[in-house]
Amino acid sequence: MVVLFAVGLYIVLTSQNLLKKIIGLNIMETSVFGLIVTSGMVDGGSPPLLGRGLEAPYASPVTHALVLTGIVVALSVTALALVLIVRVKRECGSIELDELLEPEE
Amino acid sequence: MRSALALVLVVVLAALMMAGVSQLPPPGEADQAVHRHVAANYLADGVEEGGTGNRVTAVLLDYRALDTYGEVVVIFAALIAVLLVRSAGGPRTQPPPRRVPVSPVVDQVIRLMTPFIALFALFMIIEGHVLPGGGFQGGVVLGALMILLSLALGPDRLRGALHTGALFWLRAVAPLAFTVSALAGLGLVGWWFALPEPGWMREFALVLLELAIGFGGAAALTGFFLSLEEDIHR
Amino acid sequence: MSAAVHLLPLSVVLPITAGVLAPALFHRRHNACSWWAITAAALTLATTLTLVSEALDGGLVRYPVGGWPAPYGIELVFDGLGILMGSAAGLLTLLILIASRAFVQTEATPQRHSLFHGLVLINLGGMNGFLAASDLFNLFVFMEVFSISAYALVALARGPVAALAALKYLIVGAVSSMLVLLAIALLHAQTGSLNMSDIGDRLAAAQAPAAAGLALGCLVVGFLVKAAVFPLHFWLPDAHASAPSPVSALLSGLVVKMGIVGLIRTRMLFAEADIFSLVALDLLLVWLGVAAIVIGAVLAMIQRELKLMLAYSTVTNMGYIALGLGLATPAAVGGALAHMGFHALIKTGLFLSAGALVLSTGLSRIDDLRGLAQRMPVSSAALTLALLAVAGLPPTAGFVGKWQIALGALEAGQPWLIAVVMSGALLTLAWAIRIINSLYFLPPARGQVLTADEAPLSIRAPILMLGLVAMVGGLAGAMVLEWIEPLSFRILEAGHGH
Amino acid sequence: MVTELFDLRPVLAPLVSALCALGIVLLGHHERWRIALSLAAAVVKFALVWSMLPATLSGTVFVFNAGEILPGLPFAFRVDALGMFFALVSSTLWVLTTIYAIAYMRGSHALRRFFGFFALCISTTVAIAFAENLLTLFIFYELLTLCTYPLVIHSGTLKARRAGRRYLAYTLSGGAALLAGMALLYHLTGSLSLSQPGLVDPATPPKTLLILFVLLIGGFAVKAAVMPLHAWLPSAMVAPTPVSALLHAVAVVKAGSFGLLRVIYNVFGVNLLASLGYTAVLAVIAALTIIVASLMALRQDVIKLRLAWSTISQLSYIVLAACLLTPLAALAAVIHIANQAFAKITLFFVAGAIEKRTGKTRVSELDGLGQIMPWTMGACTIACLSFMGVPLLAGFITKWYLSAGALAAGMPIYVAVMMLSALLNATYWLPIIYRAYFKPCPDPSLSREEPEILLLGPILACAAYVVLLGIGAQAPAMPFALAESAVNFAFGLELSRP
Repeated sequence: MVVLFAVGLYIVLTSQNLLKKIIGLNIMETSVFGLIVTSGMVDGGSPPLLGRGLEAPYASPVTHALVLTGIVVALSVTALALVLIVRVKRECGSIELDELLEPEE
Repeated sequence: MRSALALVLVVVLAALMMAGVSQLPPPGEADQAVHRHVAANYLADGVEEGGTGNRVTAVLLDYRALDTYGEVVVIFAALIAVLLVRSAGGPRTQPPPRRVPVSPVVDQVIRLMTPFIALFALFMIIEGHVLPGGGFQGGVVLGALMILLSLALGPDRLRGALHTGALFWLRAVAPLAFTVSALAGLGLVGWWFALPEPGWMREFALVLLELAIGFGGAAALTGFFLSLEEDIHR
Repeated sequence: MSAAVHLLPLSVVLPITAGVLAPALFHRRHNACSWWAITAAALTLATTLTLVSEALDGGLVRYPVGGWPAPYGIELVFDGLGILMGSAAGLLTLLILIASRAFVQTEATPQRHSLFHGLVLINLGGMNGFLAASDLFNLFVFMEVFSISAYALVALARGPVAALAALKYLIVGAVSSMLVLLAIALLHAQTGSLNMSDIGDRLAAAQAPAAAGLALGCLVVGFLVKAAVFPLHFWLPDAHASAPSPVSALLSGLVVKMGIVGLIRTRMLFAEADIFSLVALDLLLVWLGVAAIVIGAVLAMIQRELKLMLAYSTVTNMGYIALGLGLATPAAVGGALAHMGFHALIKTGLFLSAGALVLSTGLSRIDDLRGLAQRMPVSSAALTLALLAVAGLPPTAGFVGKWQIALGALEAGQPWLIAVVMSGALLTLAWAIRIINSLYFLPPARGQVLTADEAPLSIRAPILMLGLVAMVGGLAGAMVLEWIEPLSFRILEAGHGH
Repeated sequence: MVTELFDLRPVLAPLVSALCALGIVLLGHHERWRIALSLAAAVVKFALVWSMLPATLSGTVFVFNAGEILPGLPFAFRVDALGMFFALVSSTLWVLTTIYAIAYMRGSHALRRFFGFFALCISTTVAIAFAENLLTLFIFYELLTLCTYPLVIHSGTLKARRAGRRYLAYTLSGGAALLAGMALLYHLTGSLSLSQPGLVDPATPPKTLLILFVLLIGGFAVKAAVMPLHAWLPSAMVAPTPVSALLHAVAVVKAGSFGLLRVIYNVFGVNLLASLGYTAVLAVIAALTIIVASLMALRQDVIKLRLAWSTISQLSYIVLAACLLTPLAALAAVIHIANQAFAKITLFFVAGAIEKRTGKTRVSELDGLGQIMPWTMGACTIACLSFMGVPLLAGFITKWYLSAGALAAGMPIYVAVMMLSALLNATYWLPIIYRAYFKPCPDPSLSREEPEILLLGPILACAAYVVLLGIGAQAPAMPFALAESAVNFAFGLELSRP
């Protein structure tokens, strides 16, 4: 999980292309979600479904709920980022950071 | 030079995190903190209080209803943000895009599969509180279906089919449904976001919420796709 | 448990529902939408104020959501921070909405009005929720609510600059959110619960100091980014300068303060757990504060654009607040909290009046705005009042915070900090005078005659009110400070009488 | 003996001219209103201040408390003897200066702004005089700086703006030092009140006392133009004459020296300072300033610059007298505030009249003016003689008491300094008189004709007052008695004078 987080962060920091930055961001997000879910896992445990004849030990439902919400949040941020990238592409012609920064400096 | 600096920073951070994470209780053991405390309580409550088999849905919609409310608001905010931020409107500069060249085979398969996918999505949403599944997952499947359809039939026909006014209401259905149920909770049980007493009322409320979240999610996904698609071709 | 308790979730749900309904109801009738938004904001303010009166005499207002008690369900708590920042958020969002009636016409195309108002209301709901959250994950969710609306609002303005600035803000914001989420994961893995005070009690039992340390580190860095404290502030100037003025007022005045609120919540959590002493954290805050004050002021001085100067001045004032918190003496923390409230007020006045000038002249560089006072007397007067306040002259609202932090520095035995506080004030005054100079005393440059006419009443009324309140705010200093007294003590000991 | 009496007048006096300033700004564009308002305000203020004189003489002290701005710091006014003295001098002179300004400024630009700030300026001066604690004093001290800034750069030329910037730089950094000192004082003693002869408790460690002394004195010294910090005064001469008259004879400079007296007598208290010995150092600095400034005045050919340098040296008289810490010297210090004010303002009026009437601004051009403007030059001669310390004139009394005080303090060296400065004064005042009377007027076109009555009136009034002060020192209604009671209060002893 940690390695994944580090890789994602590295991409976000160094990549020139805005799209790659967003992909890096997503990698980081998945690594955090991975950590949350695994922390709630139980060896040989069954999904927390009562009344279906599955017995304890159950995996912790709280972590699953957290991840669900987290994924939705990550999705929305990424969607907004993509739309912004499309807008930058249309209005500046390119999404390479170094080209973009020239005209401004 | 910049990348070297970034590399050093990331390596240092990774080392720190490794030290931190390694101290965590090893995953997989049944008796460590995560399970004992809050989770155990949710599990122990069992069917009679939670009213649902799927404890995850119980946690989502009952114990931590505010989180899910926040989440639904986030999705909605992202949707209207996308609409707000989209590059300026104005007429299409290029001619209407010819459809993405989809081979007839794929086209037929999509048309064939549509009803089944829709059914499966609905099943996931409705049965969410018993079997694994639930509002969001169902919503995503439904959204994916919409995108497939627009690929097959071409976005304009899809967009035409949904009257713009209705589109807005459809998008707002999820947060509104939640607010209504929260108010209902206040009215009936005396606390915001509380679910009515167990029994058929709670089942009904849960299904209602799941449906709302499902359609809200689907509307959001289609909204994202349509505006992106429209921008790219503009 | 009087009925007023039920108002707490209302203060969160009401603005959000109004925000959600706005695009649906009004995507055709545009100006009706702004009235809808203004009424919704006014109602939220009323709810918050009743809550404030309830909290002032009744102490903490607790609300278990959905009926489930604390560690299992989510609990909303309305404490000192809620009083201070909740009322500020409600009042200022209302004023910003009133002022934005004129701004939005020019900035956004008609059909986007309803979207703009929707997002602003959702932002307000998100902030109210963030202030009341005492559950860590709930804090994160509401943080995302108001962050996403903030990212979008920055990108409202046309043109590539705004889009790029919004994207930069988004990426940095998303990274900081991920850090916070990582910290939540770590804390949850160790203690199993998400309620902050509950985590605090159980953290010691978990005997995992390195993991707790890492969680603290992630939380602090995450919130420092959101609060734009010095080294992590680079996203702020572009975002605030390119955003339309009411949005930058919202951002500088309120959203940035939420980062500080997050920092306070983290400090309270870890102080309660007291696994390791927080001296390192305080020292970090002090040094970051000092750096922010000096560098923010210096950068503000060399700017040519009016709104960029105001953006850098936000960095300076955030530095003051961080410094006050870092000193961790009752006076300093009281000063920091007072400054949070007062600075929100002043900065909104500053950005709105500056926006009024930029809106009617279309020019944003200081040299182009020369001699504008004759053409736009009211907005220039409001801007001058707000500038004097941000510089922290005695009777103004800005003075209270600086005075208390200087006293706190003495109490903490660091007299050299007073020099920093004073130099910050002097540098701010330097660039403030530069603006006033060009507005009032310099003849229009290159003889171009400024044809700008005075801003419409819907802008002039709020900015004049903000200017006057900022100018005289200092006189209410004693009252506000003793209002905050219990809160600063609670923050310091993270009082076990939670 | 001191009975505290609650009264509204101490607030009304500054309030009156503040309201007048507001009135002028609002409806000042037509001249009739502007003159009427300024004159009315001047007279009302004059009457208010004088109405309080008999009560203060008999020992009752008027107090007005408007509640606390910051914990432990009320916004309050207190009319004690020293405050009354300063207010008396400034309000009397303000009436004369307004009359003079109306005549002098007729026809120049932006008069509405000029008179507005002019009135505001004097209201802050009187408020400083009546301030009960250092915080209220500091509020109006900073406001004074901001009100005089537009007056200094009134002409709007580049030179004026640069002078204004330098003026601001000096005075605001002085203000910052003062604020730091106040913070330290509040930290040590918990209050900033000026109502008792000594606030600081002698037990505090000497090192902090030294820092406190340097900060407070440094803050006020800037405005009192003590040598190292005086550079702003000559450059501020670029302002129109009534402004430099008001600035350098009544308002700004005197506020600085008044503040110094407050710090020495009310904050530290005489006996504490005697034990500490810091004032000896300050006395040396003041003496040096007197000598060097007089030498500089010699070299200046432009009348106004010569007056400026002479002001610097005169002000250090007050500082020197205060630092000798003996009752007699203290009396000299307080009296000199009035003597210097009246004499210096006469000279400024004369310089203004000459410039207005004949366009001459340099000393070398003054030949033969005695014939052309006998009355004006007559007043000028009286003022110059008074500076030189000729008996029967105001200047003599200060020198007399100062030397007596110096002897009492066992420092004869300062008597020598007095003599040397009298000599130096002679060297730079006599040439003016000599040129005016004993040199034929080179320019025949100038007919014998006095400047218009509105200018001449104030000149003669001031000159007459200088003479009156000189002769009638012991007369009952004269400010002398007031000075005595101020000194008694400071030294806490009963002077045997009836």
